[in-house]
Amino acid sequence: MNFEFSEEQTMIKDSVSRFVRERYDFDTRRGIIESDDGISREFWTMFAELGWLSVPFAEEYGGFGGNVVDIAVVMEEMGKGIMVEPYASTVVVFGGLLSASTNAALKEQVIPSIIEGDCLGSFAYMEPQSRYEMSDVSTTAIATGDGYTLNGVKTVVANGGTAHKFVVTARTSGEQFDHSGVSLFLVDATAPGVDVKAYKMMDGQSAATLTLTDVAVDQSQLLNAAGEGMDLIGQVMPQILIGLSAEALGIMATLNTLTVEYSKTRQQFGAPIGSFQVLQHRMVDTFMGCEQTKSMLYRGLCESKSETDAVALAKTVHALKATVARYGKIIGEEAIQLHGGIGMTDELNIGHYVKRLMMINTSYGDGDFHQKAFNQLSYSA
Amino acid sequence: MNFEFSEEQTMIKDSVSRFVRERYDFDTRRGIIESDDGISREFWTMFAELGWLSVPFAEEYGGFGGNVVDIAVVMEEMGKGIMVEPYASTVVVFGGLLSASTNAALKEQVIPSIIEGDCLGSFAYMEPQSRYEMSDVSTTAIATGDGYTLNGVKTVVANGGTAHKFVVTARTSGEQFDHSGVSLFLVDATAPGVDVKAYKMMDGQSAATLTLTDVAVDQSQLLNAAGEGMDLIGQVMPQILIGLSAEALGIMATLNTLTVEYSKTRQQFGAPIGSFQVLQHRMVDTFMGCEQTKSMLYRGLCESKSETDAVALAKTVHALKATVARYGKIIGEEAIQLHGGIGMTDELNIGHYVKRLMMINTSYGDGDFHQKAFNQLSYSA
Amino acid sequence: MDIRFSAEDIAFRDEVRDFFAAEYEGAASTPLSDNAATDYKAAIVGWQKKLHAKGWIAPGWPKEYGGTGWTSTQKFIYETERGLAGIPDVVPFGLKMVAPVIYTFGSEEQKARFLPGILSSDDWWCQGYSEPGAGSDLAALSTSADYAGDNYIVNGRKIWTTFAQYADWIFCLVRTSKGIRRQEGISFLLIDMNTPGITVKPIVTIDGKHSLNEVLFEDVAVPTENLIGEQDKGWTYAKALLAHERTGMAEVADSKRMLEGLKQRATTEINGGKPMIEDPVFQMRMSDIEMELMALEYTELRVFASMAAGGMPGPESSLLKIKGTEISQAIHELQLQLAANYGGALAGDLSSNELGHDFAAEARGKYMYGRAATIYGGSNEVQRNVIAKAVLGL
Amino acid sequence: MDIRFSAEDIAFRDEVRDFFAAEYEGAASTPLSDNAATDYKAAIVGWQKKLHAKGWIAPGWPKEYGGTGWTSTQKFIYETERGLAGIPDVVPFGLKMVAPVIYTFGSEEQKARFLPGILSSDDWWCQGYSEPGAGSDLAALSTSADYAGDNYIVNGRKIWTTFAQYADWIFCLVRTSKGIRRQEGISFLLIDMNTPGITVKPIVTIDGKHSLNEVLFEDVAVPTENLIGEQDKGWTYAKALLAHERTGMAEVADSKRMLEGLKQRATTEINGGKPMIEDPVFQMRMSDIEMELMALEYTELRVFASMAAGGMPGPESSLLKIKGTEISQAIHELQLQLAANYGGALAGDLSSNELGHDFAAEARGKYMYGRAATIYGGSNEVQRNVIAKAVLGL
Repeated sequence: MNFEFSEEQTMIKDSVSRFVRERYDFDTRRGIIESDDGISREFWTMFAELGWLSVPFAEEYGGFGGNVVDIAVVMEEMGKGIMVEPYASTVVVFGGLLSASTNAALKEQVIPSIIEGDCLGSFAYMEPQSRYEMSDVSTTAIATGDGYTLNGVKTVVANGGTAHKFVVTARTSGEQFDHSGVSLFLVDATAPGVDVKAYKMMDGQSAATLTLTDVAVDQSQLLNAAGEGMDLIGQVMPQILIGLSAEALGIMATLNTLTVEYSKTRQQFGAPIGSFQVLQHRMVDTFMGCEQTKSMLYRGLCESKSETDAVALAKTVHALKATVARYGKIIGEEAIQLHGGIGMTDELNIGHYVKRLMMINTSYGDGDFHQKAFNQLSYSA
Repeated sequence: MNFEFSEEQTMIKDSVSRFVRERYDFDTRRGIIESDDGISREFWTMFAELGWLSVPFAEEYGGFGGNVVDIAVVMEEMGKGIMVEPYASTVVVFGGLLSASTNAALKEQVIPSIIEGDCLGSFAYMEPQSRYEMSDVSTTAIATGDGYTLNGVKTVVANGGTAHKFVVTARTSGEQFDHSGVSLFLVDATAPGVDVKAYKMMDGQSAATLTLTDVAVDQSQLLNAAGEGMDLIGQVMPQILIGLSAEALGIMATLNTLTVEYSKTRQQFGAPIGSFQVLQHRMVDTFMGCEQTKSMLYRGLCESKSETDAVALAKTVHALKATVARYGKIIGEEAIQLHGGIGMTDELNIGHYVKRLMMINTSYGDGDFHQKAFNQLSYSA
Repeated sequence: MDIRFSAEDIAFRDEVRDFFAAEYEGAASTPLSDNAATDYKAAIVGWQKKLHAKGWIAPGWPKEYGGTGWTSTQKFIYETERGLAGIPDVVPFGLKMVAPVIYTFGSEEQKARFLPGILSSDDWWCQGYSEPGAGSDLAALSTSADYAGDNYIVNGRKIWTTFAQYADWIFCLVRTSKGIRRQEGISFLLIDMNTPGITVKPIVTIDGKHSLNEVLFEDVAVPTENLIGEQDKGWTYAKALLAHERTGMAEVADSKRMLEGLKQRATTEINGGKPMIEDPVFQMRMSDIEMELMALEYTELRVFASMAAGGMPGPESSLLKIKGTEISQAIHELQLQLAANYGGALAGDLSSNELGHDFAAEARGKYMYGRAATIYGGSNEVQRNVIAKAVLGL
Repeated sequence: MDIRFSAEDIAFRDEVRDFFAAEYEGAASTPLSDNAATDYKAAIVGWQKKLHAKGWIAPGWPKEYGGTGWTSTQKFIYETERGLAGIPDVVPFGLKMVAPVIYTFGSEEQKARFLPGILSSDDWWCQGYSEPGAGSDLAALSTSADYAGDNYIVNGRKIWTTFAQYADWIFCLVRTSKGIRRQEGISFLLIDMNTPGITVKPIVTIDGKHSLNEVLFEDVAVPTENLIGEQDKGWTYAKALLAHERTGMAEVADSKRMLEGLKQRATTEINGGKPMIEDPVFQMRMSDIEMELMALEYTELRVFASMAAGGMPGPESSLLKIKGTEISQAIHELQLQLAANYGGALAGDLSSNELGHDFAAEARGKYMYGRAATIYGGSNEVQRNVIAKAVLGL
C-alpha cells in the first residue's frame, strides 16, 4: 500500500510546478487571456518540448506511455496556476478519445501531431437540447457512398475557437436518446460546411458554437465502428473525469492556502480574522473537504490501476466528480466570503480560481448529474 | 395586519402556561409516565374543568367555539411542558374528525363526552405496509345488512392503550392505494373482535397495535358517506398539522432557551462555553430556525382564517410540517451536543424534549413526506 | 392573528398595480453595464421622477417631509407589488440612507436644503462608510476631517462605493478626533462630489462589471455647515440607520419574483427529455428555498407589525438580513445550475440563438455579484454576532 | 499510488474470513442491556479469548509485547473484514488505551504485571479521564491524589466511565500538584476497582440503557508502584495516546457494514407501493453518505500509510474522528427515517410481528446513543480547534 508518486511522476510534477511558479504568474496569465488567441502558442510549444503533451500517449506514437496517474499529476499542478492553455481539451479529452480509438491509421496520423504541439483538438458533443446527457444526440450523419454527411449544432465546445480538429458525436442510427447509434467522427475545423463561432468563457478559456452544414466526412475518419461511439466515450470518461478533478483539486488546495494566509493578516476588530473561532472552524471544514477530495481522487487512481471491475471504477469517478462539485462550491464560496470585499474584485486572483472551479463543475456533468449516475449504479435492483 | 392573540386566546394561553409551570414539573411528569396508565386521569379531569377540552368544539355541543388559533395556543404551551396526556390525539385529531363529520347523531353522542373528559379517543389509520400514505388502506369493511364487518391491523395507534373509542380507516371499495373508497368508522375499544396491544413510546406517550377481527360496526357509526373518508381527513389535516407544529414550536423554543442558559454557566477552558463564537453562531442558527418556524406557523394560522384557497393552505401546512422537521432536528441535535455528556443522560430534561420532537416529526408524515407533498402542489404542471 | 386585507387595502393594491402597469417601462432594471452607464442612470432617475410625481417616492419618510403616510399594511402591499412586477427598488443611498439621518438629526436648514433634491432624484447620493482597513469593522475607519475654521479638511479613502461614478453628493463617516472608544470621535459629513481633491476610481467586480468604486479624498475642503448634528457624534447617527438598512435587506418580494422565474426556466430546461421542474431532486432544492422564503415573508411581516406598534426595528432585523441574503444566493445558485455549461459563457455579440441559451449571462452575473450580499451591509458573520450578543445575551 | 493486494495479502484476507466465520458467534454484538449485563460481559470476554488464542488480540502492539507484527495492509484487511462481518471491535480501554501507555512509559515490572491480563482479557479495564467539571477540557480535572508514603490517597469523581460496572481496573488522570499550566501536576495512576472507597453509580442514557457510570473515590489508597512514569507528567503520556484513540474513531468498516444494512432495509421498506431505495430523494441522502465514506476510507488509508512510513498519527487524525462520527450519525439518521413511526416504539415484549416492524428498536438505540459520538473522545468542536491550530496554524 503506497500513495507516493513514482520518480518519473515526481519529475513531471516538479516540471509543471516550476513552470507555473516561474513563468505563469497572474499578470502573465491575464496578458495571455487578453491576447487575440486567448492562449500562448509560445508556451504550448514549450509544453511540447517539455514532454507534457506526450504524457498519456503510447510509446509507439512517440508518447511517454503514461497512465491516468501521470495525467492527474500534470492537471493538478496546472490547476494551481489556472493555466488557460487547452491541455485538458487537447491532450486528456481529444487525445484520450484517439488513444482509445480502434482506427490505427487515424491514430498514426493525429497523435504524433498532438505530441509535437501542432494539433489542438476538442471534443464536440453537447447540443442545445442535450444538457449533460451525452447520448442525447440529434446531429445526424447520413451515409453517402464511402462517407457520411453531417448536419447539426454543437454548443459550448471547449476551446472550439483554437482547435484544429474536432471529435464530433453524430447519430448514424437510432432515436434521439439511444445509447447505440452514436458515432465519433474526426472533423477538420477548416472543412467545408464547418462554422465556428467562438466566445470567451468566464474562466479565461474559450468555447464555440459549432455548426455543421452538409459536412462531408470520409468513413476513414470514424474513431471506431459506426454506432458504437458511446462505448468508446465510456472507456475514456474515467480519464476525463479524473483529469478535471485533479485540476480542481489543485485549485481547491490553492484557494484554501490563500484564504488561510489572508486570514492571518487581515485585521478586523483589532485581531486577525483567522483568530475568530467561527472562521477557523469553517477553514477546517474547507481543509477537510479538500482532503476528502484528494482521497477520492487517489481512490480513482488506485482503482484505475487495479483489477477493479468497470462498474466499481465508474462509481468512483462519478463520486469523485460529485465530490469535486460539493467541496469545490463550498471552498470557492468560502474563499470569497472570507476575503470579503477584496474577494469580490476582478483584480484579485481568488475570483479567477473560483470561476475555473465553477467551469470544471459544469464540464462533463455537474454534481447532481454525477451523483444520480452514482445512484443508478449503486441502488438499482 | 396583526399577530396578536385575542383576549380569550391570551387567557387560555396563560391558563395552560400556569398549569405547566405550577403543576407539571419534570418529576411529576416522570411519575405520570411511570404510572400504570401512563397519563394522569386527575389532570385530565382538571383539563375538562379548565375548559381546555372544549376549545375547538362548536358551542351547540357545549364547546368553546374556538378555531385553529386557539388549538395552536394550547398546543404550544403543552409543548413547553411536554405533557403526555393525549390532548392532540383526543381533542385535536379524534375531536377534529368528529367535528368535521356529517353525522349529526354521532357528534351529539360523542363530542360532549370528550368535552367532559369522559371519552379519550384516537385515530387508527396506519397499517404495517402503509408508512405515511394514508390512502394505503388494506383494512376491509364488508357491508353486511345494516352495517359492516371490519378486518385488519392498525399500527402505532397514538395512545391506543387508553382510548375509549377509535376512528378507524377501512376500505369499503377500491384498490389498495385508491383515494376513494376509504371510509371512517367509529369503533369502541371494547367491541368484540377488537384487540389492543399497547406499548410505550420513547416520548413517554403510548401507542398500540389494533387488530380488528370480524368487528361488527353499525352503519350509524360512519363519520361521513361511505368511501369519502379521505375528503374528511383532508379537511381536518390542516388543524392536525398546525396543532402538532405548535406543540413542536413550544418544544423548540424551550430547548433553545435551556441551551442558551446552560451555555452561560457551563465552564470549559476557563470560560463559559457560550462565549465561544462557534457555539454562539450555532445558537443564532437555532434561534433563527425557531423564529422561521414560528413565522410559518403564523402563516398557517392567518391563512386558515382568510379566504385563502385550499391548495394554498395545503401548501403552507405541508411546508410548516417540513419546517418543523428541519429545524426541529437541528435544534434537538444542537441541544444535546451543546449540553455535552449531561445532555446524553436520561436524568436531564433535554433528551425528553428531543424525543417528543422526534415523535412529532414522524407523526402524520416526516419532513421528506411533507416536502414532497409540497412539491407536488407547487411544481406539477 | 390576522393579515386579511380590508376593502381599502385591496383598492390600494389595485391602484399600485395599475400605476406600475401604466408607468413602468423596464429600462431601470436592465443589467448594469459600463457601456450603457449614462442610459442606466437616466432610466433610474426617470422612473424615480415618476414615483415622485405620484407622491410614492418615500414611503418610509414621515409625512411632514414628503412621506406617503401609508399604514404598514399598505407599505407591505406596495413592496410586494413592486417586487412581483420586477421593478427595482429606489436607489437607497439618498432616499433610504442619508435622508432619515438628515430629517432625524439634521438642522432645519439642512432639511430644507437637501431633502427636496433627494425626493426629486435631482441629487444622486452615494455612501462613504467602508474603508480598505475597515470592512465589517466600520469603527476602524481612518479617513480624517480636520477642523479649520469654516471648513473640515478631509483626507482618506473610501471603498466599495456603489455608483460613485454617478453621484452628486456623498455622505461620509470621518474621524474628527481620537476617542477612547473607537466609536467616539467619528462625525457624519455631507460632501459635494464636485469639490476639488475628490477622485473616483472604478472597481471591476468578479462579474466583470463596474458599479463599485474607490473614492479618494486629498485635502478636500467641506464647509462646516455640512456636518450633521454634533461633531464626534456621527457614530450614533449612523448606527440608528443600520437596523433600518438591514430590514430592507430581506428582499422577500424580489426573491419571490426570482423564484417564479426559476420555476419558469425549470419548465423549459430539459434533461433527458424531461423538464427539470419534474426532477424530484431539483424539486427538493427549489422547495428548500421556497419554504424558507414563505417563512421569511411572515418573519418580515412580524417585524413590520412590531415596528408599526411603535418602535424601531430591533436586532432581529439582522435575522432578515441573514436569511434574506442566504435565500437570494440560493436562488442564484439554482439559476446557474439550470444554465449548466452555458453559465460560463461570455457570449458577447452572439445572439441567444447562436449561443443556444438565453438566460445564462444573467444567471452568471447574479450569482457572481450576489456573493457580495453576505459581505456588505455588515457581513453575515457580524450579523450573527449581533444576534448572539443583543438577542441571546451571549 | 497503489493499493493492490499481494497474493500473501489475499491469502491473509481469506484466513481472517475463515476464522471469523468459524469462531464468531455473534453474542458480543447483541445490544447492551442492563438486564443481560453479565451475559454481555461473558460474551465479550469469550470472544476476546478466542482472538487471544489465535494471537490476533493486539494488532496495534509491538510484537515483543504480544502484537501481531502485521503490515499496515494486513491491519487494514483485518479491520475491514471485522467491520464487514459485523464483529464489534475489542473493548478498547485495556488493549488500545492503557496498554500502549504501559508498554511505552511503564516500568518493566508494570509491563510484566499488567500486559498479560490485558492480552488474555482476564482483566477488564475502564478509563477515568472525564470529570463533571472537565469534559472536553480534560486539563481542568480536579480529582486529587495526595502522596502519603507508600500510597496516593485519591479523592474525586470521574464520569462517563464506560463499563465501570464490569471493570477490575481503572486508569486515571489525577492531580498530584498544582502546576503553573493546568496540564502540569497531573499524574497517570492505575487503580484496582476493588480498593475500598470506590463507588460506581450507573448513568442511564437517552437510549434508556446503562453503559456509562460515575466513579466516586473517597480516600482511596493506591500504591505508589501503580504510578506510570514520573509523578506530575501524566498529561504527556495521556496526550500521546489521544491521537491514537482518534485514528480508531473513523470506524470506516463498521460504517460500511451499517450502510449495507441501510440499503437492504431500504429495499424492504415500502412507500406508496415502491421500495424506498428507488426513491430519488432518499437515494441522494444515501449517496451523500456513501460517497463521503468512500473518501474517508482512503483518507484513513493515507493516514495508515504515513504511519507505516514511520511516525505517529498527526493532528490529521482529528479529521478521521470528525468525519467518521459525522458519517455514522448520518447513517443512524437514515435508519431512523426508514423506521418511520415505529422508530419511537419501546415495544417491550411485543414481537416484531405484533409491532409490525423489526429494526425500529435498534435504529432508535443507535441514533440516540450515537449522539454521544461527537461529544466523547474530545468533542468534534475541540477536534476542529486542534486542526485549526496544529494544521492550519491559526
